[in-house]
Amino acid sequence: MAGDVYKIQDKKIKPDALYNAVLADSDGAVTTFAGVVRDNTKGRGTSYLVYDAYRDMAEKKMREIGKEVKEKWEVDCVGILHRVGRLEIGEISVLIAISSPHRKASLEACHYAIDRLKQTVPIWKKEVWTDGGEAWIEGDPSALASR
Amino acid sequence: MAGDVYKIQDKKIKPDALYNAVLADSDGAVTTFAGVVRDNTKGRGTSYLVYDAYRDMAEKKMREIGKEVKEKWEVDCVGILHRVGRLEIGEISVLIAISSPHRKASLEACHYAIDRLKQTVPIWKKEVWTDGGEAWIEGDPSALASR
Amino acid sequence: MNIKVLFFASCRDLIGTGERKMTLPDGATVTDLISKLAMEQARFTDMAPSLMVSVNQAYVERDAKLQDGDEVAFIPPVSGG
Amino acid sequence: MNIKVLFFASCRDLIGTGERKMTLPDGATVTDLISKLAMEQARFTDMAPSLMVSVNQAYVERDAKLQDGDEVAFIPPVSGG
Repeated sequence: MAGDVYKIQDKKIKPDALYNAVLADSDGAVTTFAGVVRDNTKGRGTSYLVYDAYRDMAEKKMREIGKEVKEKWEVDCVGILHRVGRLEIGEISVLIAISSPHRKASLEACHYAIDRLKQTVPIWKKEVWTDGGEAWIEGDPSALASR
Repeated sequence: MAGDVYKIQDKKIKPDALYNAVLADSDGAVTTFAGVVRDNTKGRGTSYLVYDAYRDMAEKKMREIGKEVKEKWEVDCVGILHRVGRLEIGEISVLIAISSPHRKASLEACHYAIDRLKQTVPIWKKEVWTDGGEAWIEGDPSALASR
Repeated sequence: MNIKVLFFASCRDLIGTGERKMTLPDGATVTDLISKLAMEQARFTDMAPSLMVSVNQAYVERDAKLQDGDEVAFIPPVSGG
Repeated sequence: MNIKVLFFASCRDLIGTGERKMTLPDGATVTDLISKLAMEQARFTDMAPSLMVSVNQAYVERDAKLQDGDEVAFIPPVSGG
């Protein structure tokens, strides 16, 4: 029953949204990472965020991350959700859950997956600050070299 | 509102049981580790597990792990739950959730916390196998040196 | 040949739309497409060096040749997560 | 002096109970307590080297002196998680 999930979605992401999807009887560990909208960036107050995605390609790149993870670690299932649209403080922007028989694989793979997502998946964040300013945030362009 | 949680409990642990407890508006990341009852150990079928704990000391050692984590990483809140009694396949034995402003701290701290828990917290697992055998599992005694 | 070109985030704001149909001579490359867009919108010249380009959802280099029906996307440094 | 002694997991199974009240001479150490238990239950001698000992919920060495009212626990290699 357990399986992989790679999805861009508009609706709210719940913190346990992937747990049952990735868990099988042979798993002894599930590591879950939730990226959450923080109320500030380096002290500048954030009002809300807007995420834009190249949806089809983003899901394809997330699938590729899942494949990389399975080549590197003995994991069972990989789930990655990313939300788009307007997100309020405290809401989940990205959720990754990885199951494995033993703990080390799911912990390391989850860390790797979120780092890779921030390098290769075509999604962009616009910050709208409490002082009225707003800007599309650009990631580190050097990260794109390791696409 | 967000705060630390260190608790030994008899009742079932839900995968999102700590999420809201550890999350504050200034957090951008929550990493959650769930240890789950697997259906086998090295291929030998598991029927169920029984966990025993030195409850008061276990909660004290979990608090110490939280303190260590906060000395080593810039994390916000630490939550650790461990269940005792009889646990069926697929049920959560241990849940750790750590919030932080930035992702790296919560990911590394969560990995550290489960490794430490397996070294220092007085909790024991009895495996009851499908072939009728059962045994208290003993951890690596050398780990106790680094108490 | 006819291609579909997609723009995202800051690049979409600059171009003023998220999607355009464009016509290019046969054998045109990604560089040719960038030149054509830069002629229409001078500030695209400044932005272009920081953009990744994908063709049919796979990242490509600037010398990649385009084909009729391709879906080309200009991808600013990603900032998801 | 009177102390409370706790046994867990395999150690509890060996001793046959999870908790005992015991009386020791003043100045007795953890080693003295282990010797007393080993006289009652010979197999405790074999198990003792692998056990950690806590006094009032803090791990201690074998030469730690016990005091009236102490809560002492014998802790097999832990296997939680």
